[in-house]
Amino acid sequence: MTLPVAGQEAATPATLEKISDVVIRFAGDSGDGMQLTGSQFTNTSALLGNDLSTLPDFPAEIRAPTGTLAGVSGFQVRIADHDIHTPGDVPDVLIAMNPAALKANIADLKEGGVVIANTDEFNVRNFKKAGIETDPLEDGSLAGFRVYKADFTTMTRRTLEDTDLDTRSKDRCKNLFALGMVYWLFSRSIDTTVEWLKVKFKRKPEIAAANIKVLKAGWNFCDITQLFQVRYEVEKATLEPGVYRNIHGNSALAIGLVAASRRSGLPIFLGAYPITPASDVLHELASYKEFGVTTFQAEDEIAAVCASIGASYGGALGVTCSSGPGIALKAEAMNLALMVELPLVVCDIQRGGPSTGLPTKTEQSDLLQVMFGRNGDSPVPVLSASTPADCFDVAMEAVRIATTYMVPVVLLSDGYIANGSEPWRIPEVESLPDLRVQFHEDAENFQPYARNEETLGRPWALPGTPGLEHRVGGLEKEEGSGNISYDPDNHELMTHLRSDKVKRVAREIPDLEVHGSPDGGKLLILGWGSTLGAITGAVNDLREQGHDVSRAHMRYLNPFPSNVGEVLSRFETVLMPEMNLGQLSLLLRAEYLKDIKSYTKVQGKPFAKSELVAKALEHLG
Amino acid sequence: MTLPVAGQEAATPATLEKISDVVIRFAGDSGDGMQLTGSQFTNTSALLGNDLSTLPDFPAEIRAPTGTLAGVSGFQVRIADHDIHTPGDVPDVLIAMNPAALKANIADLKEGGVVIANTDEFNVRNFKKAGIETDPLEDGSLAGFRVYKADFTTMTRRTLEDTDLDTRSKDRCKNLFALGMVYWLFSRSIDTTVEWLKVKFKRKPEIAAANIKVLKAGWNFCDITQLFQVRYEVEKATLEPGVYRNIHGNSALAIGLVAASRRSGLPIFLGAYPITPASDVLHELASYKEFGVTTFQAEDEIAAVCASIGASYGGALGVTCSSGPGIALKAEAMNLALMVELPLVVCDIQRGGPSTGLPTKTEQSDLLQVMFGRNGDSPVPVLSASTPADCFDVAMEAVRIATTYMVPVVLLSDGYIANGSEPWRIPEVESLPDLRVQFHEDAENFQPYARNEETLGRPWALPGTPGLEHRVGGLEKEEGSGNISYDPDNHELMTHLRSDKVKRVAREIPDLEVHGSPDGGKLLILGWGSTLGAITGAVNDLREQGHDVSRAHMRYLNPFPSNVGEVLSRFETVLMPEMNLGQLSLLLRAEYLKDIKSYTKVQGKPFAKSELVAKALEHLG
Amino acid sequence: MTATETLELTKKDFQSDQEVRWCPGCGDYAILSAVQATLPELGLPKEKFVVVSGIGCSSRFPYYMNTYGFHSIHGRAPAVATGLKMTRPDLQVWVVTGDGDALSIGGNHFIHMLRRNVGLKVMLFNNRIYGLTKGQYSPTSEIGKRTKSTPLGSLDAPFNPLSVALGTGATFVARSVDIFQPHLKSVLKRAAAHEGTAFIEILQNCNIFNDKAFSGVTDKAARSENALYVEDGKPLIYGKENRRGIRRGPAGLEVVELPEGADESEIIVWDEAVRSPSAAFELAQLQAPEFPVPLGVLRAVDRPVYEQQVIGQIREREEAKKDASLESLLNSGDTWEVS
Amino acid sequence: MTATETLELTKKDFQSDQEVRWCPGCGDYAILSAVQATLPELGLPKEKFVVVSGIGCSSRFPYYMNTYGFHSIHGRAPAVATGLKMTRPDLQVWVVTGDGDALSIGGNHFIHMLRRNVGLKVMLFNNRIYGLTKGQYSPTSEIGKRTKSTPLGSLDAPFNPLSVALGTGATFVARSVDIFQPHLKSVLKRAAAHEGTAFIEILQNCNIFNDKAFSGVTDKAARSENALYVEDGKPLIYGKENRRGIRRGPAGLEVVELPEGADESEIIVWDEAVRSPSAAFELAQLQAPEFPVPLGVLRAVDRPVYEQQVIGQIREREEAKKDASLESLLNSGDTWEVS
Ligand SMILES: Cc1ncc(C[n+]2csc(CCOP(=O)(O)OP(=O)(O)O)c2C)c(N)n1
Ligand SMILES: Cc1ncc(C[n+]2csc(CCOP(=O)(O)OP(=O)(O)O)c2C)c(N)n1
Ligand code: SF4
Ligand code: SF4
Ligand SMILES: [Mg+2]
Ligand SMILES: [Mg+2]
Repeated sequence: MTLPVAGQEAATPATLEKISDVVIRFAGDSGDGMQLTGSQFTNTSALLGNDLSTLPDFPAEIRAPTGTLAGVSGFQVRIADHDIHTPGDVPDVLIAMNPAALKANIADLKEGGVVIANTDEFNVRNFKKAGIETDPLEDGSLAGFRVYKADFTTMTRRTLEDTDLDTRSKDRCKNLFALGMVYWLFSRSIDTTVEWLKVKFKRKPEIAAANIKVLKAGWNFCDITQLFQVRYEVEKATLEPGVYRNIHGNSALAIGLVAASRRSGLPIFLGAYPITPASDVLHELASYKEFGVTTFQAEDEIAAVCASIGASYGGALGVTCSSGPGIALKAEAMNLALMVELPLVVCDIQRGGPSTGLPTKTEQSDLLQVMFGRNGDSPVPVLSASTPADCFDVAMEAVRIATTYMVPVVLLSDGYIANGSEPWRIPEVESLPDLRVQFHEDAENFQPYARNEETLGRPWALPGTPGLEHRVGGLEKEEGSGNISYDPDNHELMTHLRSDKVKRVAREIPDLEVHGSPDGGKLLILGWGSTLGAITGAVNDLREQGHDVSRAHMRYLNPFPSNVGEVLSRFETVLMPEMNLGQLSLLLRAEYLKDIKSYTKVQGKPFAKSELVAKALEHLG
Repeated sequence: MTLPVAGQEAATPATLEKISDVVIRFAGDSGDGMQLTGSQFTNTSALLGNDLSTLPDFPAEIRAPTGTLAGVSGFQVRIADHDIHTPGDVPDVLIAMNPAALKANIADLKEGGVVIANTDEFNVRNFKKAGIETDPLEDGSLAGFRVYKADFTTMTRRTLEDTDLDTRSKDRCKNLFALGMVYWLFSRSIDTTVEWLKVKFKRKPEIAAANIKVLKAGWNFCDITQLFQVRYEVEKATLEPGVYRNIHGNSALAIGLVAASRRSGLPIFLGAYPITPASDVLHELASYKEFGVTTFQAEDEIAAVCASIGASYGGALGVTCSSGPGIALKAEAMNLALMVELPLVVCDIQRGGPSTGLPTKTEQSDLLQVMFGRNGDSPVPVLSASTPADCFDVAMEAVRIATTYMVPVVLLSDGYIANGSEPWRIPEVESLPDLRVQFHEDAENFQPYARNEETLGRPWALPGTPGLEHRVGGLEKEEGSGNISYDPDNHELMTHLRSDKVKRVAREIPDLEVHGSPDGGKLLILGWGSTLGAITGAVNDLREQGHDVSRAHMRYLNPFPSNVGEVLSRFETVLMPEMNLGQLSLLLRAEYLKDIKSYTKVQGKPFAKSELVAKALEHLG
Repeated sequence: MTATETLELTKKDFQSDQEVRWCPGCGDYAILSAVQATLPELGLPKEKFVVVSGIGCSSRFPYYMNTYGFHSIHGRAPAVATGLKMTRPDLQVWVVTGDGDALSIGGNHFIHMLRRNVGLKVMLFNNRIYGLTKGQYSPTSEIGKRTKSTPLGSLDAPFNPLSVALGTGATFVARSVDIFQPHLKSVLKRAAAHEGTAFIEILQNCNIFNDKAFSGVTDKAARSENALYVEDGKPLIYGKENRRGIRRGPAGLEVVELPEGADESEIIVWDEAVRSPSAAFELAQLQAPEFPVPLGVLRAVDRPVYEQQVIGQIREREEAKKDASLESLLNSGDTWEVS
Repeated sequence: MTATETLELTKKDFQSDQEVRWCPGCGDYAILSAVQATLPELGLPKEKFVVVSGIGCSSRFPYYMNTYGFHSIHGRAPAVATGLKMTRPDLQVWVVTGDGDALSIGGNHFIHMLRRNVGLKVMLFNNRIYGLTKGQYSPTSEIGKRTKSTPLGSLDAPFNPLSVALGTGATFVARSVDIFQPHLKSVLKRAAAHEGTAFIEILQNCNIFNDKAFSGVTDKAARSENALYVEDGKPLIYGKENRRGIRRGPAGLEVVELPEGADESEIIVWDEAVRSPSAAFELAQLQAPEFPVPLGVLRAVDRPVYEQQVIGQIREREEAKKDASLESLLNSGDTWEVS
């Protein structure tokens, strides 16, 4: 969007202007409720039918000292009347609840963009905390932007003058004042948020009432003062018909697992140990007990995955979920699952590494870890989700592969996908894949390591079944009988079988699809995971400008779809942007001996569309 | 060697024949003392000045039921009057202490080879245990071999008739009878073993005396009965001048670490948890306390590596040692060492995987694990030893890199190297590299993450130093100050610095050397680790036959020496034999986009020279 | 299954076709035999038994049992078994572990299993040594032990497995000896009947690397002198001709001599079911030679069983939300329609 | 260092330049303050202190101390600190950990550190919750706790950290409270003076995710009612106007009312140094509301200190083999010469 320049002084009634796309960033102290504010704006917009994409960004500390840069929490949302793929490179509008929030975010703001600042917080004490010398609202440093000021705090207190709340509680409502203003500016109704507040504070009606009052006050403030000369409207997007909801990546993942459970008939067992940004999968699944879900908060990640393996052994759908450091701890046990050939789904919600790294930031740097981070030759299928809603489908697919091939499967997501959200067209239950499994029950000639000819999977024979008593374990097994075997040829055979089993998955997964020039051309931007949005945006822009650029996105990272080599050969140059030092690029180079150009960004944050456009242009010469 | 065919009956005095090379395999029950017997023969031969190479092979069970195939323990030794590189593809002589030992090993024996069997054990009971129907010594199944029989047990008992030992203790001496026979056959003196027995059983002189008596009896038995018509002699090898000893891989590793400690002035701290085949490094270092070595048998592998990191933090040389499953558990902590940038040496004595796998068998399948088995982008230098004696040099080199670059370094060995032995020319102490390190002590402008311009290493500043108080940890650090930093650009900078630091190692390591046709040619056999011997042997043979084959062996697996790409480009075909599914091949392909031909063997045992020759010939067309 | 069927099970039914591969003379044989003799008497069909183990000589156990078996990885058997039992409460799950497996690498899972009170039967084969890796000292080895990794003697004070278990809040804590077959069997039966985690330390001789580690209680003479058979409701009396007893003195437990006709009223009468673990803890401290070695069930109390509670929550919730459907889940939260 | 120099150290010297980033109101501030006030009084120069932590809110501690500090990984601080102390006995090493860090993921290292008796000072900040990951239940959370991961209430019985520690054979076991500053400081000083592992459970309020978890002993009223200050050589008397005491009854410890002038002879006089851990274990079982909450040093006994023993073995050996040289090592075993 480009907001028309408008003087702040004029008080003529605001004109309504239609725009197709806007990026708004709410920024304030961790205690200011920015995540909530952003989510409410998102939900309201979603219900209005906009397409949207969100990007929350919060500090690693629970609550860093108020007013400091370290304590700034942000929430970016982009809404549009058309299909969009990212939360936007640069915000058009910045809501700054205090000087630190302004300082931390102003560099990102679009030239000529709008700043809405809570002047109450712009005082010397806070300047000091934020490490600012002079008042940025006054010293001319915001010259290139359009700055709107309001005393959120004062207004909020004034609005709540006649309530019994103490000042602290009153002040906690000030984000609603800001939200009210933004609703007004973008011509949205406050109703959804009002309803939500009523439910959320059901047991504290006075808090609900206060919040609603302040929300309205914010809205009215704009309406009366005509602070803004123009109001904007972003119309519904023309999405595919259907019922939609806004969904976060971790929610979609959790729901996808429940769906897989229902479609397979297997109860879910999630063994997990809390870790950012994966904990919400545990939290969410813990609330789905009515679907027969068992969640087990284990003593550590090792116990978590081991318990899941135990559950799979007993006939449940064993799942474990963590982030990088926790996945490292699971390596030995993942190998056990691989050796006993039981289904297991291991979700890795990647974050900034190595070591403790940047726990609240995003990265794609666990790919090689999940591919290779186990002793011996130990291949496992690896899938990756590329958007929040995509987590649903990928979760079901991971379960399908795990149970079909009797193998642990890794599902990669990342912090950006996990905490981001987008509208999701809710599928019809009947349209979901049928994942029913057959346990082995026939005692005649039972061989625990006999194999399905197609999948090379072994039979899933549950304890409790008469006549199938058998032993499994981590020592090398004799093909067929499953007895311990030290035979050299058997070890070679089994090593190849474990590898071939994973390769077999390629037989039935879809080909890699090329968008743009499917028959090949100058440049292919190849991606995986959460870079999808930025790549799609960049390629669309470049093609509109007439460039010969295509894109393809990989969901299956092991094995690769059968046509990948062929696709790569069709393009002069293949550019691969990754939020790591070039991990998938390494695997593709090794496999296809194609000189993939790796484009890396390791900053704990996603690629901007503009960065990709610029890099692509370099390669287009 | 080819032993001349000779009838067993004739009793003419034996003739002495010089041979240049022989492979002998001792095989018996786990309780039969085959490892000891083989080691004694090895030592005696070493002291005689033969070149030699050994390959022990024992079951995973402590003591499987006697007489069974599972309980067979073997020890192969090759002695030669010239430079050799492997323990030999096929034995010339097999000593079989019982039917199971015969059955388990006969398939390997060279056509026309010699079998020396303990007839006492060839009875129906033992045939049953070994799963044999008829007496192989009688049923003609050994037709292609020359079989010599003796009643070891009876002879041993008879020899010890007038001692006070109980029958069980007497029977325990029967391996010495066999050893005596073999000494006779190969014209070796029993003296070294006699001395050794006296020392070993210092506190039990009656046992020493009994063993010596039986040893002599075995020797005399041959001398008197003229069981063998020919005696053989293998002369001294012409080795480089110097003082030699026979050394096992794990010993060389332990001694190399002590040498590094002495040359660096840093006390060693080894944190370890027992695991086959790495435990001996712990055992050996535990016996070197006089060198200021601290060994810590931790509660698990995680504690082991963490304690080593703590020791490095305090200024010791932190080392940890394990095998595949244990290394998997150390991943998270290795990443911590990487992030706090402290020296650490992680030794991985590889075994058959995945999971518990084949604990007593060898494999090279942990390469990708140690390269990538950690969350985030987390490069570490990786070195590999290629022979038992080489472990000494590689250990010193690992310490040098770790302390120079302030980085965890992985040293790869494997079960074959660890338990195998070869003559080692003992270096002069003064010729060993100078590894002295400088701790940082200057408090002025101290920055814990300031960097050495050459190595990019940070200062090693020890607790206890006044004025250098600082904090380290696993969260991302600000370059210079080392304070926690969530800054995106800093994270990118540090990620690249950690990677560049490892790349810098390439600046000062030797180029990859090509043996054969350094200027390039038809076929290069490229190897790493314990395949060295087999490759060297194969290439020597092939070149003698006039083939254009060269070889090169990689000690540095990360980073690669600077000239590797160039070397690869000089050869039409590069063949890479690995005891895994092609792990280094994958890395080289990705880096150099060269179509390396991977030749894999995953049988828990080394390549035979003949296998390599055959495969090379395929490629030579 | 019918009662008749199960009655027909014999020891043989629990012997697998795999060759037993422990060293001749190893105490593990006796334990295997006791377990194989006990399981047929429990009234459960064979397929309902699962044996889960870690890594170690002892952990080879499942291969020799003709039941379901899972030879997992070092130290993790309690975790694997917990996941299994939580989802399959119908199975009777036995955990086999060693002193290294349970108390060294697996210490954390061991203590958490006990505090949770998962319905598992746990046999810790304590031979005070690492057997499988050929003889390093273990967390139960006595101080000063010379092994391959401690040529000058070990320095770490050992754990008392019973104390550790009691410190975590374990609900069933017992001790027996490999070769005390009738005693071992009776303790196994008690464990089988216990609903929460039933923990048994079994003193086991490793004749190869730590022979006679428990001769202080297993030798013929020592046995009658030093074995204190703890039984619920019975006084703590032991020794030749029951001539000694344990009473509480001012400074803790004391041994008293009990000549014929002596007054036994001071002797502690054992109560395995007291709520506080303190008495059992105190008794567990007793060690030879000063004191006898307590054997038998030291503690057996009822506490909610983990998997029952977990499943209870799920069932309750399923009941309360009977109409929960996948469809309703997919459509939960705010939705909108595009047409 | 000279005594004069150290005498000049003040609390300020121990404050680093890093902004303290706990939530306003968090109990961690009080503990930080107590530690910063205590260390200057120990007579050691600043550079001799090292603070090693794991991961958690509490584990941010080292950043705020102007000493050497190591913020390691989750649960592993005891192991890192063990390696450090074994090689650098000259340093005073403090370990900071949380209830999740020490007792969940780090449980194994925690118990092994205690049994070995490594010379570390260990502060476990027990807030009965996972703070840093935003509020899941921890191994010390009470049953039924509703958290993000247990929306229907937790089911796992909690550990009693003191019991766990005593079960492992710990030599110094104490408890204090974040905001009981003088008490906390005195316990810290005792810990500093202890030679083996000094373990202190510090009850710590997490006002964001588990506010008032310890109000049963920290609230003004509760404090005088329920805090039992255990002191060596003093009777176990507590409550308003010291009107209550603890004595041993037939079924274990009992509370007795002590009206003015009552006979106090039955009241247990605490002895922190008895060899058996049983008495301390029994006392550690006491819980509010039925019983008071024991605070202070429950157990302090001398046992050989791990790193001293380890170093002793090395020094002895160095002494015995004075002529050990690298050359002799390289040339050990059978050698031969080729010329
Ligand atoms: C991760 C890992 N670390 C180490 C080992 C090696 N290991 C196997 S068993 C064992 C200890 C066995 O001791 P214990 O548990 O007492 O059993 P025992 O053999 O004495 O019955 C060790 C260290 C392993 N298999 N896996
Ligand atoms: C290997 C690993 N697993 C999980 C985490 C996530 N994590 C960080 S702190 C923590 C628990 C913190 O609880 P506690 O130890 O009680 O400390 P508190 O924050 O309450 O002080 C967890 C689960 C992690 N950092 N590393
Ligand atoms: S090593 Fe010891 S414990 Fe293992 S099988 Fe042999 S005797 Fe038994
Ligand atoms: S979350 Fe709790 S423990 Fe963590 S800093 Fe905040 S108040 Fe303290
Ligand atoms: Mg053991
Ligand atoms: Mg906590």
